[in-house]
Amino acid sequence: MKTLFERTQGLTDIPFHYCPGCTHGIIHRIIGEVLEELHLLENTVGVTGVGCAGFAEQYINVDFQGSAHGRAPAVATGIKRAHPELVVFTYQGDGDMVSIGLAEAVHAAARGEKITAFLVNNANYGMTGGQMAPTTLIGQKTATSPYGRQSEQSGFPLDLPVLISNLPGAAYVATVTVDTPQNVFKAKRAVRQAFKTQMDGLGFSLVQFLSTCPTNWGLTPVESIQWMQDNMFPVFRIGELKQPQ
Amino acid sequence: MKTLFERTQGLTDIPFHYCPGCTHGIIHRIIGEVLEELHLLENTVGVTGVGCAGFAEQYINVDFQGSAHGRAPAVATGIKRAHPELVVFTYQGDGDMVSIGLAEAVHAAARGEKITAFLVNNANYGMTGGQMAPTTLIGQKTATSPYGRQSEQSGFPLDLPVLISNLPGAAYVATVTVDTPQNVFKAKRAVRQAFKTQMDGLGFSLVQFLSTCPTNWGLTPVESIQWMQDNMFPVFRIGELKQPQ
Amino acid sequence: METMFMKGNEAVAEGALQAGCRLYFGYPITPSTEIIEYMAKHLPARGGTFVQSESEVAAIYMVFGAAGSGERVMTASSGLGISLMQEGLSYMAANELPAVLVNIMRTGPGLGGLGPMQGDYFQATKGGGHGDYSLLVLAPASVQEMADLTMTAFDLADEYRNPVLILADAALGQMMEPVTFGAREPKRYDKPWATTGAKGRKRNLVTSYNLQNEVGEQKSIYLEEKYRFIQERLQWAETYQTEDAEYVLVAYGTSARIAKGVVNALRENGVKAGLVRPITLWPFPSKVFTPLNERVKGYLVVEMSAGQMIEDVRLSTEGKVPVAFYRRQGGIVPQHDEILEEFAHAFSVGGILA
Amino acid sequence: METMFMKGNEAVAEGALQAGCRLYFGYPITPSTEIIEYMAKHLPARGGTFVQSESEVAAIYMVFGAAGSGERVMTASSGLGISLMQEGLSYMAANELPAVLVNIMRTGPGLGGLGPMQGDYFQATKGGGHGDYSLLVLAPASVQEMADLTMTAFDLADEYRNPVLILADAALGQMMEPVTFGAREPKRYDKPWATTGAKGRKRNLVTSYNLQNEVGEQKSIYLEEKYRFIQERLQWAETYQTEDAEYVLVAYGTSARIAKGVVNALRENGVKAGLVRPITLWPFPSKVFTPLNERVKGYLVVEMSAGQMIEDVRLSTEGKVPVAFYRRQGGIVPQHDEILEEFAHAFSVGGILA
Amino acid sequence: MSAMVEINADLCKGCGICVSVCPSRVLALGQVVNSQGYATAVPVLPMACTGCRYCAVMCPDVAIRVMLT
Amino acid sequence: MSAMVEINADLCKGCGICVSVCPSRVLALGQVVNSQGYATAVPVLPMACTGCRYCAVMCPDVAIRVMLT
Amino acid sequence: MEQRVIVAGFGGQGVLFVGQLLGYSAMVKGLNATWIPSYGPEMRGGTANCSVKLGDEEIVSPFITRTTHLFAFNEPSLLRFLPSVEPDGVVLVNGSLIGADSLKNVSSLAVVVPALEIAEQLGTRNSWNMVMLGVYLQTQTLLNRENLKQGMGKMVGQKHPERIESNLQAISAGMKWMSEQGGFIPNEIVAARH
Amino acid sequence: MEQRVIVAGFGGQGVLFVGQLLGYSAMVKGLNATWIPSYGPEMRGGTANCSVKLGDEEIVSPFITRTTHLFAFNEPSLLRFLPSVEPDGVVLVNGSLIGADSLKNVSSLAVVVPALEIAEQLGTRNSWNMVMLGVYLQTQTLLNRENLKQGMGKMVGQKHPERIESNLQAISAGMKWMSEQGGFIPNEIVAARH
Ligand SMILES: Cc1ncc(C[n+]2csc(CCOP(=O)(O)OP(=O)(O)O)c2C)c(N)n1
Ligand SMILES: Cc1ncc(C[n+]2csc(CCOP(=O)(O)OP(=O)(O)O)c2C)c(N)n1
Ligand code: SF4
Ligand code: SF4
Ligand code: SF4
Ligand code: SF4
Ligand code: SF4
Ligand code: SF4
Ligand SMILES: [Mg+2]
Ligand SMILES: [Mg+2]
Repeated sequence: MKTLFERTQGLTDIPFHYCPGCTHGIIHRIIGEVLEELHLLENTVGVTGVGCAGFAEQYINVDFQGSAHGRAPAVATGIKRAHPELVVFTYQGDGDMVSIGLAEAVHAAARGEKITAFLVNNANYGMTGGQMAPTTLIGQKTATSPYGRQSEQSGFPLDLPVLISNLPGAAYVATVTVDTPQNVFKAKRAVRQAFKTQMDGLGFSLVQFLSTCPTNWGLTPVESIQWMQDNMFPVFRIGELKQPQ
Repeated sequence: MKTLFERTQGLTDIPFHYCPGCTHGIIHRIIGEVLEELHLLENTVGVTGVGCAGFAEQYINVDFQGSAHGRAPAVATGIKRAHPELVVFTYQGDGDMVSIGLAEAVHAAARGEKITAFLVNNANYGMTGGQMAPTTLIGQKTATSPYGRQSEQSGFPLDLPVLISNLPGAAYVATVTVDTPQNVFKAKRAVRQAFKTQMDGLGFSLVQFLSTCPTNWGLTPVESIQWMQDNMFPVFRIGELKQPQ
Repeated sequence: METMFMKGNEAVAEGALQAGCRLYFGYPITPSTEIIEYMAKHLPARGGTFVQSESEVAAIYMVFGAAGSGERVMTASSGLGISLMQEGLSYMAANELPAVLVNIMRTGPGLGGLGPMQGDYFQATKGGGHGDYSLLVLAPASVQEMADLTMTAFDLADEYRNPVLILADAALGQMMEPVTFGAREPKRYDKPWATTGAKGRKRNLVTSYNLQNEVGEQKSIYLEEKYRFIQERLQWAETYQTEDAEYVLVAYGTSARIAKGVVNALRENGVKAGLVRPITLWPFPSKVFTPLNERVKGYLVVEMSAGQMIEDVRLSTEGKVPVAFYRRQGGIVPQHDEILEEFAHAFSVGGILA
Repeated sequence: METMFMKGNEAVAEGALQAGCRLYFGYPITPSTEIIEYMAKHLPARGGTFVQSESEVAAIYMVFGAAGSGERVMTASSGLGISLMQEGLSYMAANELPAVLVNIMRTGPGLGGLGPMQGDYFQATKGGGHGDYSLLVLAPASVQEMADLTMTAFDLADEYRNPVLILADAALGQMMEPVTFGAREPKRYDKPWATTGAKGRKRNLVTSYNLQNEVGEQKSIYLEEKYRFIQERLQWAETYQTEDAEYVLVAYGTSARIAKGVVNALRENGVKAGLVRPITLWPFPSKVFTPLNERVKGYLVVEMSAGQMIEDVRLSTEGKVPVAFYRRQGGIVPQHDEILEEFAHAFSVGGILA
Repeated sequence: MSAMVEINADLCKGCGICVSVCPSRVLALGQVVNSQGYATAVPVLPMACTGCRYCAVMCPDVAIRVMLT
Repeated sequence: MSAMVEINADLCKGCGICVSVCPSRVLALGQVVNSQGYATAVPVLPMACTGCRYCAVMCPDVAIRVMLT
Repeated sequence: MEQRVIVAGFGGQGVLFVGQLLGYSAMVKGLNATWIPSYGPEMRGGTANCSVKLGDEEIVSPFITRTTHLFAFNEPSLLRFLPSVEPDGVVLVNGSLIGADSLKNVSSLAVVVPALEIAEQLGTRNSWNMVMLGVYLQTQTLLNRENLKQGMGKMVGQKHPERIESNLQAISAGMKWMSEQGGFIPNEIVAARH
Repeated sequence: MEQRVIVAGFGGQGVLFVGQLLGYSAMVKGLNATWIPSYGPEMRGGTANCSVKLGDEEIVSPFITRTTHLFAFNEPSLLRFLPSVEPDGVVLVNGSLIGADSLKNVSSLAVVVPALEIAEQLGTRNSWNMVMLGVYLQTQTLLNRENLKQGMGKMVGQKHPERIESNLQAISAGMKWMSEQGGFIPNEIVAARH
């Protein structure tokens, strides 16, 4: 009997507490798998932001520090500068990284900090009950944009990878999706590339995942994937925006 | 007898306290002149950051609020949202706006906040005695980069206008210089354009000035202008990066 | 006059609207989120402006700007977010800017948990920011008071030109109770100092920088006197059965509600107990204690923290009366029976336990 | 052993280096700037890493990360910057992360001025962040102590797994004095909890989130007990001429230096005066007061603030002895003659004024 | 050799994503509710499984194992 | 008509920028020190002034007035 | 007299709604009432509960230590809150999700309601929680059907009159079912007791 | 014995350097010493000053209320600090920038030093502040030339021996000039007094 697919050592045994169908789980898994495949489980420190994503520390099977909301890139900087031999990554939501933590993220990129940042963009603040994020789409209704986000009041969705991809310190920048098995494989390749970029000492790496939040979108998990494809894909630039030369 | 040039009503009578030859003074003057020319002196609120620039409130002849270090765009947002009929601008140094205040600046741009931001980039923290700023050039010696800024440790100079110019909320973005009379005239046109952009309700406007800091550069005022031309001009993208369509 | 069944958080928001709050800037955080959501929904329709800021740091400076240009403005958060506002609050106090902020306290320190807690008392009352300044701090204990004290807060802010903080634990934010809104008209204050464009007047500066020490000292003394004046005038507390009390419980917010039940139970058992419930936490209502200190046999302070308000109680009792303490932490609310037990133990009063 | 003529700020930085500080993250601010500049210059050559952070918020979280992975690390700022760190400090205390921070106090509130002040005492000692926690707070009064207490701070931080704050006014940061560095070897502490990669051990988590209230309460009680343990053990103060003193001045930092001169002057005039100079501000050295309370006729607290430490002095004297107060603000240092005058006035002691 | 899919009913939250991505319609949401209250996915056409792993790759709760027997 | 440049010695800080930009070499830093301790700029060739205003436009302390008489 | 009601179950079962409705109904009747939910990310885990206090005296604490009425919509909730129920309290159990086994240790009055079945008969499967409310009405005297009707009106407004109507029908069905069990006799065993 | 010295002038006149040199010199002699500058953005305005205390006893405060020695390098500094000078204190004035007029109200000993001229004669125009230090040496007994020499060595290290040398020459010239004025007789008027 051969096993074609089983749970990676890169994840702990603790069941995810995420809502049914929340794609945070897929992203956790592929990060865990890549860490295992690159033999990094004993050599890595993860840093969580605050948000649903903040529980990653329970699930991904490496040393972890729980940062404050938005500050994971600074915490990761502290760890990496103290231990340049470690691989250090952050796992942050879009509210966490693009709203309150924007300065820390952009400055880490500008400094060319040799860390990897994973940004899970579900177009809202999941944890706190579905408020507007900087990534919320125009017209999207959330708990704090009850009439739909209006650019006149709240501006335009912010695509962080696009924003930072021209900074010389940013070595690898990609936006991936987890809507189909094929795209999950692509996403996993991006995760691997991001870690490799760090291991090669080339600078800052960022992978943005487009992800679902069925609970706060008020859709079923399967509908959510569809909604993401229909509404988020056109707004965020998908692909490898920057690769190390 | 005709007056070809005299002190604008847009400035108060208080003598500048800036160091001899510091080009903050030129920038103050052209802002004051444009405010006078556009009849905005009774209709404008300025917001200062903290830095040498923080004293602008003493000199530019309009209502002012003194913000905390880096937070002027947030303060300006508060004022503008309370009084959309006013013209609101910030006057900030490069440390103030590009380092500690990056998030507030980028988010104001992303929101398309109808304010005008003036960024005086002198490649260091003038007020506190010449420390490294995000705008400090590679190799430049400052009080906190005593061996010259090294990209390996401190990353690369950050050109804020370039960073934000693709954001849809940013309506007018320019970098100007005050090294020659001709360029001062150009700078003044950019100031006017920035205010007009705001008055037309088109979104966020940003003018970056390349400016000198003879005291902390350890050069005479005239040498400083030369140093700025030789060293800063190649690094920061000069010109109107974005104009309202 | 309408009575509604509302969450404390919603009552705060509705109270603000009825007090003429025109702008809200804030960032979501459990367990205060209903406030920002209520504002997002209702403020625009009622002629105001709602902006979700990118962070609490930005929120407090947006509040700064709006307050500085003379408008009624509010923000709300919970401990972590309030910590991020400390620089801004020091700035606002220094600039004498009126605004209302709300801390719906969850557990700390650090990320903590979401349960109700009273661990931000020191931060609120001693000044978590730098320098000598005070916020006015109001502590509601019911959903009705969440509404009423929010309205009052706007008036106090304008009256004294100072930020006012509503300090409530998460239980008060999350619970629903009937709440009645009267037809209270918001007071209007002239704000000649506000930056509204220097039309027909000298230009206004809202700044807190003092180049010269002498000027700085004058400013400090001015603020100190203002604060002393407020301390003289504004010491609010509810006293319950204290007229003849031999023992007095001291508590605020949700702790005070439970303590009131304990007082009732003690009275039923023949113990002359009473309750002091501070409503202003800054200024702390020390005056209320002065007459009590002369005849009370003991105070029992009940808090949802390791013991913070107890310092002010001790300062108010001047060592004249023993001060006992009961507390629960981590989001757990002190229980009626436990308080009774502690009371019995602290003051060796028997026969009161069921 | 070498004696140097150094600024207090430089002594702090050199002390940190000699204590084995391996990383410095910080943001410039007057009047602390010499610390960051010294570190930028000397840390790399001495095997460490210097990073200028984009802000004080980032600085404290970089410190958090480095401390969490087991290294000796420091940051320094002044009041405004420390205010921005309040969330981070609460997080660090909650996670029991050892690190040293330095507040070279300038005047506040708001932007304030650059002169020396002691207005951040409350922020430092009561916890300006959210939740129940304490920083250990050390108050040097000479350039020598700026160096020595910084070295001590690193040991205390590791010993008690808690951030330690050096609280000094700008005069101490800016003044030069001779300072001698001995051949003190930095102590080494095992940090099995640090996140250094889970090689050959279970993985380590540095987190402060409590999903369940019960767990949260356990954590709170654990922290409370740790703090009580520290309070028992760590109450440091210099006492000067207190053995037979009838009047005791209480002051720390620069105020204490001046107060010492006043004590000398009073003694010369036949008044039995003494000085208590708290060195640990948290824990406050209450025990030092216990014997004094029984025989002293009066305390005179001298501060460069509107009166903050005086609350702790009052709590320590339990109403037994009158407590008088003298202070200057806004960057102005209390003057010898003024203090004498206040002393004469407060305690009706004549014949001591020149 | 034939492929086999196994669903861990303790982990499954009945989100239905595996059902929607399985090219061979092997899976369906069942009627049985697990201890968390979720109606979990079950292989209703187990023999049709090709071992393509789509279901496992998309399962947010890593509740699926795929084997070759 | 001829142009005339006037330097406010109280405001001038002797930075020398006006001197460096004047195309007609009208200005020079003098020997006289003002109350702030600065050796201020003075028109040493006043008659050569063309009224081009370069000096005034570049003066950081707005110490210069240019007139046509 | 004070009622201390806990409503607990999975997210999506209308736990908070049922509790709030009790609060609204008490308020319109002029009683005091408090309602407080469990909140926060535990909800991600899929469970929810709220505490409601109703009565004619001042309600000091919104928290419940001794429960007079427990609505247990699923098994974990029953196990969690049962210890807090007073000896003469009432446990209202969703019989569609909770087996008889779980009730072995219940010493108070436990009413196992085939709520889903009753609701299905009405053709409104989702209104089973209203059926539970109907049963509850029969176990106490503070609130009656009219109070719930008015409370519902205040709560959801006049936007969905048809929903109010179908809810009231389900409440009636619950009341009817309970009275068929012999009605509620305090401190006695009713038919539904296990 | 305690000396309380204020050095004040324009930025760039070496105000802080002169003060620090006194501190270093006292330290190498085994005395106590404190030095504290005025700092911050006032410096942008172009003035600077520092306070130095030297003595064999513990120095309690680094701040000076009663000055024993004032180095006034420009007129505003003289006017600002003169009131603090003790009746038997010494005011050392940079004669090249401060006119006799300004000294009208000086009741202490004021020595007006033609420092620039003396330094120019040495060919080291910039060392005029060292000339002032030489004059100072003649007005007190705590420090001597050797102390300054050693202090300077400690302060600037061995990197610029030629600078130390030229500084010492200027100090000597100042000493010489002062002794030519009849030397320093405490509480008496010396030639240079206006
Ligand atoms: C300083 C601070 N502000 C606010 C919060 C409350 N908060 C927790 S998570 C969160 C947003 C999470 O959204 P996101 O980062 O997008 O993650 P998601 O839950 O969507 O995965 C907020 C605002 C906090 N914990 N700390
Ligand atoms: C929160 C905070 N951190 C630090 C400072 C100290 N500070 C004042 S100005 C300044 C830098 C100013 O540099 P820049 O913005 O470039 O202005 P410049 O003086 O160069 O014109 C700093 C770090 C402060 N005032 N507040
Ligand atoms: S709230 Fe949204 S992001 Fe959070 S676990 Fe649920 S579905 Fe996922
Ligand atoms: S320090 Fe630099 S920026 Fe500041 S006034 Fe002087 S020259 Fe200008
Ligand atoms: S492995 Fe492929 S065929 Fe088999 S159940 Fe999963 S998705 Fe269907
Ligand atoms: S994808 Fe996973 S969690 Fe979702 S139904 Fe299938 S097995 Fe269950
Ligand atoms: S106006 Fe032109 S010509 Fe005249 S002095 Fe100025 S720069 Fe020279
Ligand atoms: S440019 Fe202005 S300040 Fe500079 S020397 Fe000329 S007149 Fe004086
Ligand atoms: Mg999100
Ligand atoms: Mg600058």
